[in-house]
Amino acid sequence: MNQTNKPWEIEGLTEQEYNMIVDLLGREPNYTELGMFGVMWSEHCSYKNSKAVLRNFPTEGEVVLQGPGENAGIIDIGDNQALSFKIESHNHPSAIEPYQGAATGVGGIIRDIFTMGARPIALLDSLRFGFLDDEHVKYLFEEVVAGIAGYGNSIGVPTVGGETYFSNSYQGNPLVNAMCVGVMDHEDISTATASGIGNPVMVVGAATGRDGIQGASFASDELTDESEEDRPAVQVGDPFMEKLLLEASLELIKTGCLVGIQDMGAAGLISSASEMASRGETGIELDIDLVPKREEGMNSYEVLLSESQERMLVIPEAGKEDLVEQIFSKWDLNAAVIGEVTDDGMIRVLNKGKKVAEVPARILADDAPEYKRESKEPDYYNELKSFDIDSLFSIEENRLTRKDDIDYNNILESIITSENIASKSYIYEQYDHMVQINTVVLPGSDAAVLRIKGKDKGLALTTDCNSRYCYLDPERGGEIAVAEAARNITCSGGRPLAITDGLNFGNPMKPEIFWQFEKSIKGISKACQALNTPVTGGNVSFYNENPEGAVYPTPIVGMVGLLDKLEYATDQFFKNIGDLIILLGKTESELGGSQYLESIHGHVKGRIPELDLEKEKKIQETCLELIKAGFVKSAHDCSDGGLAVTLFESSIGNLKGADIKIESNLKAEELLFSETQSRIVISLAREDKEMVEELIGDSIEYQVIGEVKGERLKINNLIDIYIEELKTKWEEAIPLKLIK
Amino acid sequence: MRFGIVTFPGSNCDQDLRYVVEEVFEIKTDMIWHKEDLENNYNAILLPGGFSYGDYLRSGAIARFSPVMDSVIDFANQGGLVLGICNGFQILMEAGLLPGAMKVNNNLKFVCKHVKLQIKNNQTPFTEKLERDQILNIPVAHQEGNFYIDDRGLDKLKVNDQIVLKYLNDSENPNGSIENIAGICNKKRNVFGLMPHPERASEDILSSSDGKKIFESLISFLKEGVN
Amino acid sequence: MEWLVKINIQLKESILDPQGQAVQAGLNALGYNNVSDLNVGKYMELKITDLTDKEQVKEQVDEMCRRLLANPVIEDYRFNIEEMA
Amino acid sequence: MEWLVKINIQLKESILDPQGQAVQAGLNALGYNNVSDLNVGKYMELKITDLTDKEQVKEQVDEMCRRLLANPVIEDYRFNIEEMA
Ligand SMILES: Nc1ncnc2c1ncn2[C@@H]1O[C@H](COP(=O)(O)OP(=O)(O)O)[C@@H](O)[C@H]1O
Ligand SMILES: [Mg+2]
Repeated sequence: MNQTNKPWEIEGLTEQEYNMIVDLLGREPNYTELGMFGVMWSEHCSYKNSKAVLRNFPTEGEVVLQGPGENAGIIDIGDNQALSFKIESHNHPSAIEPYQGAATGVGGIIRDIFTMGARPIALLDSLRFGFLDDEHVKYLFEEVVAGIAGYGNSIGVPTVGGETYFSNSYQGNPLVNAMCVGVMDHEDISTATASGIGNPVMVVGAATGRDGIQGASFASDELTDESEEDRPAVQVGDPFMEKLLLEASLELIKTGCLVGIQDMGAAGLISSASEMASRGETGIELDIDLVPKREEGMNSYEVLLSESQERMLVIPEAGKEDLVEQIFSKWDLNAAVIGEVTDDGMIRVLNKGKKVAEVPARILADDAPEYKRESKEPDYYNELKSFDIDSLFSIEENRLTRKDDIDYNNILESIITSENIASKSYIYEQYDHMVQINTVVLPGSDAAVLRIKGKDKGLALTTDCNSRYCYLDPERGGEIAVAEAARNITCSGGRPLAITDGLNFGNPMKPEIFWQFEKSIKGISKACQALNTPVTGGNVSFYNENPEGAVYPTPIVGMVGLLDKLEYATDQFFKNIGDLIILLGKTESELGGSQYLESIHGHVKGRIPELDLEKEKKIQETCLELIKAGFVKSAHDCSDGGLAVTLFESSIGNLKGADIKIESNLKAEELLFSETQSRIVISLAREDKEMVEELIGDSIEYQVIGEVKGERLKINNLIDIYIEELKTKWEEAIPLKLIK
Repeated sequence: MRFGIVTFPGSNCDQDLRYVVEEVFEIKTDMIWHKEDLENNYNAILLPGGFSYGDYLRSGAIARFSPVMDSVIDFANQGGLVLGICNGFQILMEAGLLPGAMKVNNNLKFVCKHVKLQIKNNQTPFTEKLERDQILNIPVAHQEGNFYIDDRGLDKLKVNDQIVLKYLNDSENPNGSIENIAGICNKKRNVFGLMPHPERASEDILSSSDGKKIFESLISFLKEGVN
Repeated sequence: MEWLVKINIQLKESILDPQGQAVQAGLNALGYNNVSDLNVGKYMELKITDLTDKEQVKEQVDEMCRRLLANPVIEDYRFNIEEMA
Repeated sequence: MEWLVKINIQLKESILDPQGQAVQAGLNALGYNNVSDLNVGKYMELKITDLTDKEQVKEQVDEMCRRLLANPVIEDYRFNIEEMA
């Protein structure tokens, strides 16, 4: 425990920040007020260390109805419908109590979506752990997955996709990011604004307890060995309560009686109240006595800062209090008036008739300082980049061994049974991914595809980030994350529309970390610009460090795309024997940062693949054209693990093998495992070949590389495997590692 | 024809059922809130999947006491057709309309995937459009679907031909249920409960449409009954 | 008068307990090889007010167990009633 | 010697117990309005062999609780050891 007589330190503020507060207020804040500043000016709520950099994101576009600034972004999808989506991290809570940490992360992001007036229709989760050889990592992994399942399944929102990667850098500091997507009609779009002087302010849902007090400041600190000791009371999620809250809130929004609605997430009541007031340029007066409490003897500080889950703050028009209560009581939920909207811009808090805090809402919500942290290229950057991969296999040796000695089948097997490439069915089979009966392309393919009931269109959803790339080259890694997400959407038959981002980094006070942060954002921005997929919101999670150091920079891209017709829905699996297989794009000698290097040689090194955004765009456009024309039977983005892994993954779905012959001057390793970007493997009926070639024209490079055939995957004279056997190994790789 | 679908707090497949019954089979439905009684003369009552009362305590245990259940029990006792899917099945057992109980899946985990099933009794209102031993591919999604019944109860199920649906074999059995049982009916054949979700397999755009036959059976039985 | 009630609910002995098996396997894997016969059940604590007679409390708790708290098809229960200060 | 160990595991006091809330509401709805403060926890029974000293058993059980059976972040445990006939 910190021993200090500087009250701001307990709240996680600096002396300078404390002096700013005194200046802004014109007096010293009292204990409760200082607590309010502590959470509102924490990194988690104020984005003080990231705001300036985040401004570089392209946030506008014809589809954007709501960019960053609200609980979630909103885009137009035609037919008077809109999509709300956002990603959120729950890394530190999940490190301490993995089941509840992950569960409440899911609960939080779902609330963000229905707060906007949208019905949540899908979840995705992006997870990072240390390798599964460690007992504690196994525990974290199992519990995080169970927590996501426990919450998402119960509330009835399907978890349709996500990604899971393993690396030592996440040992002890797992990343748990969840994304939620909701649909709504335009007229139901709601905002988190407090307006209308005299309108009642109501809290609805769960009673307030002492859960997770100061969770926001906790999230803004590094994990240490003591974290388990001085953690705030852990929040426990109640998906049942949230299901009721979701239904009641959407019913309430439909009545049109609401002026504003906001979920209570990090920093609880004080955060929701001050943000709503600040947006509306109004004030809010609250009475602590009126807040329904779960525990006795809670003081103002605790009530204001509690992070009890499954609560919302709603502001109906005056006179509609009864309607709100009526709807909530139908669902057996609390609804209590706790205050009202005022015209003086103040957050004023009363307790037992006494004023315990009075601070301008704007200062709390918007006037946190903004820092531009020092940034410095880390030493490892040039060193790792210049690693000479050819030194791993001299040309001479290679030529000799190429035919006989090196068993590429074994190499492929090692790669596909590595945690990163292995089947993730162990995870997604624990998630209800079909509830709501919209899931047309199930998890296991590039992007999930959902139908939109009553319309002939669909949604494609994905999250992506190769953090090995981002570590070796954060700028290009950021670009590739966006490009790959878009490629996944395209392969599934969708047009990429927009992204949300989950930016997970180490301590921003370290110049090398801040450099990673800046560069990643630069890369993401550039790719979003080029691919016309604006950023509609996201989340920043800093301080992801453990005693060994920072996590790999992990800027997760969550992308949504639209299928103009549902019939465009395409998966990655070969369909019919005799179909031709075409590689769109061309393989180069690019093994830097690859899965091959990691799995086979134990290196995370080298120059990561090039990315030419113009070329990327053309490949994607061509692929989508072909899909729309009805020629494409399967399409699969070629990425982690390279062409061999891509072909394997296309074979396993329907147990259809392939016979591949590629002319190439590349080394065998490069041909099979190089991770060159802007490549897609498609299959099509033989008789469509000419029309397909005509359609492609000379817009992009492509090559017919073989045909769907038999039950084996054969690539030149290098690979020859029996699909079913390897599929079993691939499926069992993760469960086997978990056996104690 | 009109079906009633009961919504319990925490039900989450109620709207899926409504969609399939109304949009795919064009049968009128009423959504019945669990605090109400059955008011109309329904041809069938459907209890949907989900997590009624959060599945707290035991799945279906608290929902079984929802006010609506008294009239559902009356309806069933008078021979009305009642279909319980997943959580609906669990509620029917808790309510005593079907025998047995659910334990947690053998691997203790929630499981969501398509499984192969086999029809064991096609002489019920819910399966008459199917062949005996016909194989169906329908998804399951549950954590407590490990059907248990004691030996005497099992014998009775067999003697009365109440085992309607089984998982095809041990490796298709996702939960460890006794004798691979996936769905059973009562002695009078008017109450049917099953763990798999036929409503998730009733449209061609979804991965399987094998679930359709269950609804078709029910509807055709009702139509012929009327004639 | 206030009564503190403690209730234990367990799967019947003849019924295989998947959770108990899993926990026991977990303990054995951690090296606790001398552990056996592990069962997992539920434990509840609750307060009852408004009754003065312990027999009445007992009757009520028994009824609550039979009706809701335990499932007689697979579970046994037992309970214990203490008078609170 | 054989030891019978009974372990109770419950959520710490300030931690939300959604299950307890729901069960209590269920009982209240059934008319048992005099029931309050309901908590749901876990109960385990297990056998330990190969140890002769009760203190050793105690130590082992405590360690097992900390390492696997309970989650010390949100749960408290207590246990009871009996020598078996
Ligand atoms: N990485 C980011 N990129 C773009 N916008 C961001 C990013 N991080 C946060 N934002 C935006 O900042 C606002 C505040 O975010 P946040 O604090 O995560 O919301 P919440 O209060 O729901 O947790 C949101 O509108 C969010 O979309
Ligand atoms: Mg929010």
